[in-house]
Amino acid sequence: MKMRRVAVVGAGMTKFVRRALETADELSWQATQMALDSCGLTLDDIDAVASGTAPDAFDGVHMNSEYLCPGSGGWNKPFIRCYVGGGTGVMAVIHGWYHVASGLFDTCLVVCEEKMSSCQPHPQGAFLTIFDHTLERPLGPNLLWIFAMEMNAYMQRYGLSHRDIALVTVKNRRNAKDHPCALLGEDITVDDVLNSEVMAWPVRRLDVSPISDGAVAIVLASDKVAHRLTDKPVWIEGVGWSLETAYWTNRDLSYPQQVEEAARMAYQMAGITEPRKQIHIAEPYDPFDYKELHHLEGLLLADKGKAPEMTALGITRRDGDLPVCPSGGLLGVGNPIAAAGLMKVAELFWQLRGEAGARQVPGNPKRGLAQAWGDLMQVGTVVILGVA
Amino acid sequence: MGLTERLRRFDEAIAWKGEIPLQNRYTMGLAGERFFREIKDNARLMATHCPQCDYTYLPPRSYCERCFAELTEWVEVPSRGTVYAYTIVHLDLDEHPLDKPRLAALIEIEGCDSLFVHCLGEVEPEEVYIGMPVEAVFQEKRQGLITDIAYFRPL
Amino acid sequence: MTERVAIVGVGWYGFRSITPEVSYKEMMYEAAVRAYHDAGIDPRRDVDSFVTVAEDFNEGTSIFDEYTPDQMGGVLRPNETIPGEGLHGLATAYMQIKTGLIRVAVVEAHSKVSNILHPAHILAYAMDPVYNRPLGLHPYFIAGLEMQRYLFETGATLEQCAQVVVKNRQNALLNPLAAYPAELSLADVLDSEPVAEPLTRLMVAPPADGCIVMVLAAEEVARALTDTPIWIQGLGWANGSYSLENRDWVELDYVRQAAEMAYRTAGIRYPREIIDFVELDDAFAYKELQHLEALSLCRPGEAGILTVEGATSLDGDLPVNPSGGSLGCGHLLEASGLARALEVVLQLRGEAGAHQLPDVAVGMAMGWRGLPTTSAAVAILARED
Amino acid sequence: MSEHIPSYPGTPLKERDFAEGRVLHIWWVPKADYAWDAGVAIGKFLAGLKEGRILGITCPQCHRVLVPPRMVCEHCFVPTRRWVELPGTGRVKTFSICTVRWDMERLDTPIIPAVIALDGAEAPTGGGGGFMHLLGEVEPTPEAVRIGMRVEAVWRPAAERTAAITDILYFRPIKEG
Repeated sequence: MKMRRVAVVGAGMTKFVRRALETADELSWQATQMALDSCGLTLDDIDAVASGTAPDAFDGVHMNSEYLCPGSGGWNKPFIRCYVGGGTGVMAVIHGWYHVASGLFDTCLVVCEEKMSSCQPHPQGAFLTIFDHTLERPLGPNLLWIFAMEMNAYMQRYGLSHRDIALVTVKNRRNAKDHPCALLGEDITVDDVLNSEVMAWPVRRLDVSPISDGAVAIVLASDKVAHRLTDKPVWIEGVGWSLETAYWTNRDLSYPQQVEEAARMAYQMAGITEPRKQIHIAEPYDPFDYKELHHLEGLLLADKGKAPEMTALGITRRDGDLPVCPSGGLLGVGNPIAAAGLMKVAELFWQLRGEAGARQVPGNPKRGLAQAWGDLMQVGTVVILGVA
Repeated sequence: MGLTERLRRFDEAIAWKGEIPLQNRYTMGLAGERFFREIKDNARLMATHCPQCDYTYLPPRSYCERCFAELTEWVEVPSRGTVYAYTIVHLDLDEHPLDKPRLAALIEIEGCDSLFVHCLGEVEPEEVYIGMPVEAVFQEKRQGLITDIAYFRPL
Repeated sequence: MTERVAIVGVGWYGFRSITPEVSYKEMMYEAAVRAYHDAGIDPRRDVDSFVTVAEDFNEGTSIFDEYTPDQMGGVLRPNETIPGEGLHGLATAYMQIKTGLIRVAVVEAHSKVSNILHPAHILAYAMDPVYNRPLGLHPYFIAGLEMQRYLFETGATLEQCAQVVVKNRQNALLNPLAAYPAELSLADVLDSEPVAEPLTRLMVAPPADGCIVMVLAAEEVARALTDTPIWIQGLGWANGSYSLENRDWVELDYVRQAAEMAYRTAGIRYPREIIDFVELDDAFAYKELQHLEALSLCRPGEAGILTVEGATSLDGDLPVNPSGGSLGCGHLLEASGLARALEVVLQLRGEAGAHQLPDVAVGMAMGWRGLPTTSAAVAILARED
Repeated sequence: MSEHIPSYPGTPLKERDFAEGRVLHIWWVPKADYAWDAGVAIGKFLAGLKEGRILGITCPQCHRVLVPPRMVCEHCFVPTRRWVELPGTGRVKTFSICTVRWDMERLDTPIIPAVIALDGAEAPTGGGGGFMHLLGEVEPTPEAVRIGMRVEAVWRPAAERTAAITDILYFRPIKEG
């Protein structure tokens, strides 16, 4: 069956900041307004809105999408929020994709927002309650635990050193220097990472992306409308999503199987048979440095256990054979959860149109992949974008 | 096939208790910051106006939810209006009956398209009616919060 | 891409005021097994996508979507959670199938509201944190205000609102799923304790636990699976203004928009002539009247009169909430709209039992997300001609 | 964008803007208390813990012993049956040494969360049973703790147990030999 084609035609974002003056709703409006302006549309031109935001505990509003609806352009429109934890930012694009691909709508806004600074005493506190209420929360867990345990399992399995992994933080923070919205663009060294304080061994402070506030929005349009709006539509060629069991303690944590499932689904839809040749830019989810590596492997863009080597060889640098997180990623730009995932899709949009300015990947890239991940190490969400 | 085993006795049913232990700190936002400063410092209500939709927002919005325009036109509006709807609330948030029921109201403020949400005071429930003129009573000590308005009372 | 979409399986658990005998996972599993059996499918083999509807603070868990796949049979498959009304979940699965990428999708929504110890505090947490929440009012105040203005604008009466309660709880007497069947008088309703006047206690739909699962399939698959597909003829959903200050308190523009979209997608010009019965949101008694009017099934101010005349009763011209609605079945939080749709499916299949309506071909389900939202969704379902 | 857009919105604040009154703000504490029904599987598991027993349940199709127990095998989607008592020994599947609390307050003494793969719950199909708990009676250093290390449950005294996961105080290394 031939599917209806859907393009990204506009994008906008706020700065990612540690704590914003704007309300969560105002942040959404700022990003959405910019996305509309970027393709010359007004709210009247929008048929529907797909919203994404991660746990309500951050913004501090129950049924948070209702609160965010006006700022997301949802006044008097069909409006649905989707939610798969950290995977939400990319899932929202998939969510928006089927609004248009279904034939029900010709245009759809995708808006993701997170205001983590509303959550006190520390936004990490929200993560206590992602654990099973009866069997895990009484142990007083935090999010670092599961990342640290997954990182440890990954390192042990392939005999990786922390030094191999820290290169990711160094690369992404350097890339972020060229991103006008970045929170942490700077030059640091591997030793800076290795000498930063231990949070939950093996995780150190600089292995982790920063808590942030921010919003991102993109505009999707059907084939017909997209051609009317722009001569540079960026097509959604493939989508995939998958969710692993919640019984994470029963799983092999050294490999993200759910990311592979999502990637295979997206590759199949996009007709991609050799991802390493056919994907020109990758924006895998990098809330922690090892996650970028883990995900490159799950996306079949690196052999199992070999992503660190790719990184060390410079292949994943912005001017390498497979630029990875040229935006600066979550580690460099910041991590307002759902917004950070959508930022990756916005980055591909700009890169594939050749509009990424100082961050532009050389060589006219034609196809890119964005991926997010979340929950108790369960979610894989993948979107493949391409230009003709 | 559903569950192959079920609880047989009441004492087998366990409920595990817990909470979401959080607190939140909210900023007032771009428009809210100015709105609450005006209440705090000057005991007056400021609204924003959307020229395109000819709609005046109170509390003010930094953007128009209808057309998405940035709203930069601020107008002072009177702190009085008329009751659009009211209700006598008998429960507190713990679902306990209130000793003294509270009067909540939607108030049409002159010059505004929004309806202001607040409580009524200095009036008995049976005296309130739709269309009743009311005015805001500001607290003496104000912190920049919506509760700096103590209530609205009959004019 | 133009293939039709049908509901080919339904399952449920509950509805009861408390369900201490099962965890939420076990409750979902029971409903899912029933739905898969009904559809004749194996979720591990036959389902392409799982859509669950849930809200973190209703569950007491952040990122609740984590805990959805196992008991649905969805592990390592596409799963997505919609924090919305149950019918938003239905719309999501519908859109997925319409793309052609997904052939069979499952929708789930549930309520374990009995596990929430301070429900009013949770609802209050949904209000604007700066402008409204600090007033510390029980969120029912919003319903009290809306009801009072509705009565003022339309001339509807307290007795008409009370009649909705009497009717729906009476309908529930015939529905084994219902948690709150009762034989009440108008005086019982009117004299019950006031909560946010003019709203009284019995005009508020009491909460219930329960779960609904539905299996949706593309036309070709649907025909292979069942002789009684229930077609999704039209769908619509819309939001109004979130803010209490700027919303339309009388017209319910969001319900009107959702209905218009549903009628448009179903190709219906004169809904009253096509729709045989309606299951709609009655979280508060006056809402049934207000929603009937906003759905353009009668004129403003007419719904109460029709109710008192019996037009919306089981044997009336346009039966409304034959299941008993939320007033009779219990309010299932975000699963409420899917509970309404479940009743529509059972009626259209002729499987509604003691409260079966004769000769029904097209039914409508409508859901509202409840206080303090302006978010509604509508589905128009039909049996094979 | 990027090259076309001169400036981006978003107004950063500093923590001291709040402390020094430069930005208005309001606090709220949600009253979010719950009593979650444990149901059949977890109810029985908790009751077992009170008696000092760790219970798993078997999938009749893939023959895994599932811990934590559940009434459906998520891979086979068949109801589980046959409860099994496990010996309370196992190996460390992975671990961390954590120096901060859930709200990011620093801890005086690091704690060692770990995933314990329990003996008797590791089925031939892989991915058997086990749960997260803490390690004790071991130095909180990466040198002293290792993946694969054999451990055993240390129970709270019977009279103090409350049918909770914390009825197990922690797991400690089994002295070899």
